[in-house]
Amino acid sequence: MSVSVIGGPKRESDLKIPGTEVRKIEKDLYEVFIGPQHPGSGHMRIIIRVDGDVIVEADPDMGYVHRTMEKLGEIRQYIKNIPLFERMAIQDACNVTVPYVLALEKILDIEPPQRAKYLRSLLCEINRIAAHLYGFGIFGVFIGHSTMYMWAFADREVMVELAEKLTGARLTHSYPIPGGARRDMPQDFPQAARKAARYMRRRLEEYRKIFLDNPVMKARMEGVGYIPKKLAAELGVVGPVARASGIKYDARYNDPYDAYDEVDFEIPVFEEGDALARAWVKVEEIKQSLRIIEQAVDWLESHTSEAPIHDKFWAKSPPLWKKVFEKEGRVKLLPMMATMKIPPGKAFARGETARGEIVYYVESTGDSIPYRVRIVSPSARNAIVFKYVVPGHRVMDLPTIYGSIDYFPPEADR
Amino acid sequence: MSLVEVLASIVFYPPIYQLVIVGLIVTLGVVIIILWFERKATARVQRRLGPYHVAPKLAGMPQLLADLLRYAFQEIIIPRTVDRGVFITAPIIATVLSILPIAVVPFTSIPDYWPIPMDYSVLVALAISTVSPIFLVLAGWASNNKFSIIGGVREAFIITAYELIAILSILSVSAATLSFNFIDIVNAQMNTAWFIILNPIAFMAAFLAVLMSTSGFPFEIPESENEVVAGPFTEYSGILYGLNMGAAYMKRFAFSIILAVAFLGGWSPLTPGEGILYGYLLPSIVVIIKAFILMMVFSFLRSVYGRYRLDQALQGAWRLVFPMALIGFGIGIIEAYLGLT
Amino acid sequence: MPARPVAKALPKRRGLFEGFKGNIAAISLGVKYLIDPKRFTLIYPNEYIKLDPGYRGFIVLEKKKCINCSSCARICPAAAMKMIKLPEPDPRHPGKTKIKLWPVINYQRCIFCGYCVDVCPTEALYHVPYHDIVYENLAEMDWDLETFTKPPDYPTASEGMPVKYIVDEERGLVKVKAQEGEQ
Amino acid sequence: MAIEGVKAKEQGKVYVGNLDETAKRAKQLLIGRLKLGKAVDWATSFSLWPVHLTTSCCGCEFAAAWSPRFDGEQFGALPWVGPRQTNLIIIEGTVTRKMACAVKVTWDQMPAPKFAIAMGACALDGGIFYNSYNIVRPWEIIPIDVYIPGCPPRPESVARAIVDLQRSIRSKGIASKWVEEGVRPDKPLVAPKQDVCSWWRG
Amino acid sequence: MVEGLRFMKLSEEMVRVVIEKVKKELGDLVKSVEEGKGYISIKVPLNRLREAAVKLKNMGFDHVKSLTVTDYKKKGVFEVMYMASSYLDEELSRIIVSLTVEIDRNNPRMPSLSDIWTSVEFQEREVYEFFGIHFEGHPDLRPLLLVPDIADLKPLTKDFIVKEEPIFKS
Repeated sequence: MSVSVIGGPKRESDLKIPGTEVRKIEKDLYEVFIGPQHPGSGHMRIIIRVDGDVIVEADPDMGYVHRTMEKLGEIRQYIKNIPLFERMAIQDACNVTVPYVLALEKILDIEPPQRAKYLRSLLCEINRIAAHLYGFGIFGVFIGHSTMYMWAFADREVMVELAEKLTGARLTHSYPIPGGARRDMPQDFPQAARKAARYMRRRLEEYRKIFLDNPVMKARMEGVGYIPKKLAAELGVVGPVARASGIKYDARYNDPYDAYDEVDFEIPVFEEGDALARAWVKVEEIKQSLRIIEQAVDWLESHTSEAPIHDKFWAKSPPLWKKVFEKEGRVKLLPMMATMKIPPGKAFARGETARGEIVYYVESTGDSIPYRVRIVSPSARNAIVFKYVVPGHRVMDLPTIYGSIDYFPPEADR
Repeated sequence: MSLVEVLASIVFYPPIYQLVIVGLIVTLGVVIIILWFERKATARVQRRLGPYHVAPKLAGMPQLLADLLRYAFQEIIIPRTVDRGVFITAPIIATVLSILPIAVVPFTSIPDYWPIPMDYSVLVALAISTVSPIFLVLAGWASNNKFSIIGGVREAFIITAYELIAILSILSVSAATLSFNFIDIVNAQMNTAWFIILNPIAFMAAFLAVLMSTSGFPFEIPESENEVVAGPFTEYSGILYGLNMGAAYMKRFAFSIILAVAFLGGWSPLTPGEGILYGYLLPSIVVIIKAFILMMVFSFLRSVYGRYRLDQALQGAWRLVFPMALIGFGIGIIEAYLGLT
Repeated sequence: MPARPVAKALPKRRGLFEGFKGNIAAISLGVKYLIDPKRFTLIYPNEYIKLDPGYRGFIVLEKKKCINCSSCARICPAAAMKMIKLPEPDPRHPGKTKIKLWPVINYQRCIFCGYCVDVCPTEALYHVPYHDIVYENLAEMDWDLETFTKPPDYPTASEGMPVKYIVDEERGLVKVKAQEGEQ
Repeated sequence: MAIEGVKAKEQGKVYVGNLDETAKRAKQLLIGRLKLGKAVDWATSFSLWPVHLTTSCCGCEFAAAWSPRFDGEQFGALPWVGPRQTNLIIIEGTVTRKMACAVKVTWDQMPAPKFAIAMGACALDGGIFYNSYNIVRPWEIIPIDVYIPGCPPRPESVARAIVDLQRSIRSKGIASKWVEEGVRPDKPLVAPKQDVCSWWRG
Repeated sequence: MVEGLRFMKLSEEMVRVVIEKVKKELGDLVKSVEEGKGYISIKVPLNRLREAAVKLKNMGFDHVKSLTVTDYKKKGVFEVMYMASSYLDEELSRIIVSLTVEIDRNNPRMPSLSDIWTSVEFQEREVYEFFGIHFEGHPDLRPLLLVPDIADLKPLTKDFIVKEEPIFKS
C-alpha cells in the first residue's frame, strides 16, 4: 500500500514514452492505439483514428509476433522446417504443414500411400474443427459473450483429445512428413471419433441458440464488416471471409490434395458477406468436416494397417522399424531424413487451413536445406481487411470485425 | 433497560441501521456473495468450476475476500498526468452516493422505524441515484487516458438513455397509488397484488434501466474491455479500483431494494408487528432477500448475453424501453383511475 | 464423390416476436446448463490426467541401448539435443581412455516434437507420459547425462489421483478414474 | 517507491496530504501490530490475476488453461484486461523485438507486488527460434518466478506453475514482505536493464 | 449440380489451354512461358511488367496469392514473382500464374503493381522491408513487420547470415 507517482510528460524527452507522444492530427480526430497489450487486439496493434464514434482510418501495425520463419527456413534442413512452420498456427498445426510437405513431395516427385493421405486428411479436419472452435471462442469473447468462448473451448478439447490420441501431442503434432505421416490410427480411435462427431452436431444447435440466433449477438454481427464479392476478390481475402462473400473458392476443391478428391463434402458459400455470414460459414464447415472425419475413419478401418509412408523411406528400413510400427503404430524415421538432400527444383503448393488458403513456394538447389521458402498465410492476406473494411464502422465494431475474420497474428507475421 | 435493549435501540435506530448496518455491512456482504454467485453461476453455465481452491469446503466463497484484501494491500499507482484531486475523490464519492438511496427507503410500515419520514421518498431516492454516475464520468475524465475518456463519454451517453426510463417506470407505481411515499406503495400492493403482476411492462422497463445503469450485461458498454480496456477505471489500481468495482454493485443493490419495494411488494407476505424483531428486522430481511434475488437474476444474464453496441443500446433504450416505460406509466394512471389499487 | 460448393443463405428471422423467441431460447438454454452444467473440469493438484502411453512427454535416455550415433542431435529442430564428449576407459586398450559421445537435452529449448525418439536406431530414447513439471530457475533445465538417464521427478503424482478422459456422445468428455495398473 | 528525476521532497505530495507517510503508518499498524502478514500472503496467492498480454502462440494453451476443462479460475486467477489491476504476467511464448517493448511497458504499469511466469520453450531460451534475429529472451527484461518448459506446455503445466507460485508466495511471505519493506525478499523487482524500447524512441 | 461448378482434377490439358491463352493474350510481351511444379511461370521484361499485369488482370487473374522474391546473389539479381490467380473465374482459379521479372540486386527499384492488384499492397510493403526493393508508386511504403533497425539489415537477402548451432555441446 504505497503510492507511486509515475509517467507523464515533465520534460521534452519524457514525451517519447511509447503511446504518450503528442502528435498533431488534422481535424478533430482522436487517435487510439488498440494493442498489443489489449484484449481486443491479440498480439497486434491497430492504430485507429476516430471521428466521434466512427473510425475514419485504420492502420494495422503487425509484426509483434514476427519470428523470422522464412529466414530460419532457409538455414534448416527440410524436415526440421515442419515443426518450425507449424508454429505459425499451432491450433491448426496439420493444415499449415501439409502444403509444405506437398511442395516437397512435388519436388521429390513422390506420392504418399493412400493410407497416409487419409490419415493426414483426418487430422487436418480435426484441426480444422478445433481451429474453427478456437476462432468462435475468440469471436465470442470479443463481443462480450464469455459463455461462447467457454463452450467453444470446452468442445475444442474433444477435438484436441482426438488429435492427441492420433499423434501424441495436444497441438503441435508435427504429423506429416515428406512421403507420409508419422503414426497410424490407434485401435480405439474410430469409435471415439464417431462419438465426437455426433456430440459436435448436437452442440452446434446449442451454439445457434445461445450465440448465432441470440438477438443481442445477432444485432452485433448483422451487417457489420460487409465485404461485397467484388471487393473480396480485389482484396484477395481467403477462407471463410471469402466464402461468406460469395466466392466459391476452397483449395480442397479447386486444387485437391491428399484424400480430398475421394471424400464427399460440400463447400458452404454465403452471399451476405457480413460478420454473421462469416460465423455461419464456420458452423457449416464444421458440419462438413465432421462428415469427412466419419468417411476417413470408415476408410481407415476397412483397409488393412500398413505403414503410412512412401516405400522410399520404408522399404529399406531395419527390422526394428517394422517391429515398432506393429507394436505402437509409430513410424520411425530413417536417420537419413535429417540430412536428406532434395533434387533441385521449384514448387508451389497450396492448401486450405481453417482460416483460408496457405501457399508455400519452395526452391531447392539440391542441397539439404532449401534455398528459399516463401509462405503466405491466410491471416497475412486477410490483414488488408483492417485497412479497407474497418473505416466507416463504429469503435465497438472493430472487435467484431477482428473476431469474425479470425485473424491470428502469429500466423500473419510468420 | 438492559444492556441488550440499549444496544438494540442504538443499532436499530433507523438512520444508523439503514445506513451503517444495511448500507455498509450488509451491502458489503451482499456484494461479496453476489460476486461469488456471479462467478460461480457463470462458471456453471460455462461448464466449469469457478473459484474453488481458496476454500474447497465453502466452494470458493472467500474468493472475493481474497481479491479485496489483495487490492487493499497493492500498490496504488497515481500517474503524473491525472487530475489528482478528482482522481482520488471520484471513486470514494461515487461509492458513498451509490448506497445513499437506501437511507430513504423504508423497510417497514411501522412509523417508528422509518429512517427519514417523508412523503416524497420515491422522488428523493430516485434523485440521489442519478448523482453517482456523474462521478464515474469524472473519474474517466480525470484519468486523462484515451480509453478512460472514451469510457467516460460512453457512460455519459448511457446516463441520458436510462435515467428517464428508470424515473418514469418507477413513477408509474406512484401514479397508480397516487403517492410518492414508499409506505403507501407497499400498502397498496399488500391490499391487491404486487406491481410486477399489475404492471409488468413498467417493471420490465425499470429492470432494463437498472441493468443499463449498473452496466450489467448486455449493456456493459462503458467498461467493454475489448475496445476501451476498463473504461473509466483503466488507470485505477489497488483499493481505488476496488472501490470503483464495488460501487457498481452497491448501486445495483440500492436499485434492487428500490425495485423490491416498488414492484415486488416490499416486506409483503409479512405484516410488520410489534417490537424490533417483528416490526423492523424481519421485514428488512424480507426486502433484502427480494433484492438479492433480483441481483441474482441480473448476474445470471452475464452468462447468456454479450454486449450491445453503444448506438444499439441507446436505440433500444429510446425506441423500445422508453415507450415501454411510457405505456407502463399509462397503465399506472389507468389503474389509479379504475381504483384498482 | 468429390467436393462441391453449395450456395447457402442465412436463416431469415426478423421482427419483435422472433427477437423475443430468440431471447427466451437463449435464456432457457442458460438455465438448463445452470441446473445441469455437464462439467468435466480437472481439479488440478487433487487430480491429474494420466496420459496415454503414446504421449510425447519428457524424454529419457536408456544409456545401455545408446550407440552414440548422434542421429538425435542431428535431427533436433531446436538444437536442444546436443552431444557431449565424455572420456571413458577403452575396453580394448586397458589403461587408456577414449572419447565417447552422449546425448544430453536442454529443456529450455526442447519442443517435444519426438523426432529424436523416432529417429533413434535402437529405441534408446523414450517419452514418459507426463508433461506438467515446472522449474524455478533456468539452470535446472539444462540436463546433464545423469539426469537424462532417469525419468524426471513427478511431484503431481504424489499429490493427486490419476483420472482419464474418455469421449462421450452426450457430454463430450467425461472424467473417469484411471485404474492404477491400467496402461 | 522512489522515482528517478523527482526530488525527494516532491514525492508523495498529492492533494489529499502525504499519502506515502499515511500509507507507511497504516502498514506498520496492520502488518506489525495486527499480524495481517499471513492474510496478505494468503489473499495475494489466491488472487493472482494474469494480465491479458498474449506475446505469442502459447496463448492458445493459455486460453485452454482457462477453458472449462482446466479452468484456471479455480485457483482464483482471472485473466484481466488492464495491467493496473493485475499482479501476474504470463509470458506466452516468443517475445519478439517489437513485443519486448510492450512486455516491459506492461510490466512497469503493473502495481507491486507482482509476479511473472515464463511459459513455453520460446520464453526460456528461444525454443525453436533460438537463433532468430528478432527475438528477445524475456528473462533479460523482467524477473521471472516460474519457468514452464514445453512447446506449448500443457494447460496442466500452467496450473502447476500457478500452484507452485502460490506455495512460494505463502512459504516465503513475498507479498507481506513487500507490503512491509517495499522489497521482494527473493528477487529484485526490476531485472537487469535493457532498453528494449529504443527502436520506438528512435 | 450447378453447371460450371463441376469438379475436374487439374489436367495437363487444362494447363496447356491456359498457357496458349496467356501466350495469345500477352503476345510479344513475354520472354517465355513454361509450366512449373504447381504454377505457370511467365517471364517478362521489367519495363513491360505493368502492361503484362494489366493484361493478366483483364484475363481474369484478379488477385495475387504471393509476392515471392528470391535473392540470386551469384547472378546479381532479385527474381520477383507475382503469383496471381482468380477467384471469380472458376476455371482460372485452378491455375496459378507467376509474373516473373528480374531486377538488379544493387539498384532494387521496380514499379508497384498495388494499384492494379490491391491484394499485393501489404506484400509489397513486406518485400520492401525484407529485401529493400523500392516499389515506385506504392501509396504507403513503410516497414510492416520489423522494427526499423532490423529492417535496415534486409534480413531475407543472402547477405544477412544466421548461424545454426553445432550438434556438439561446448
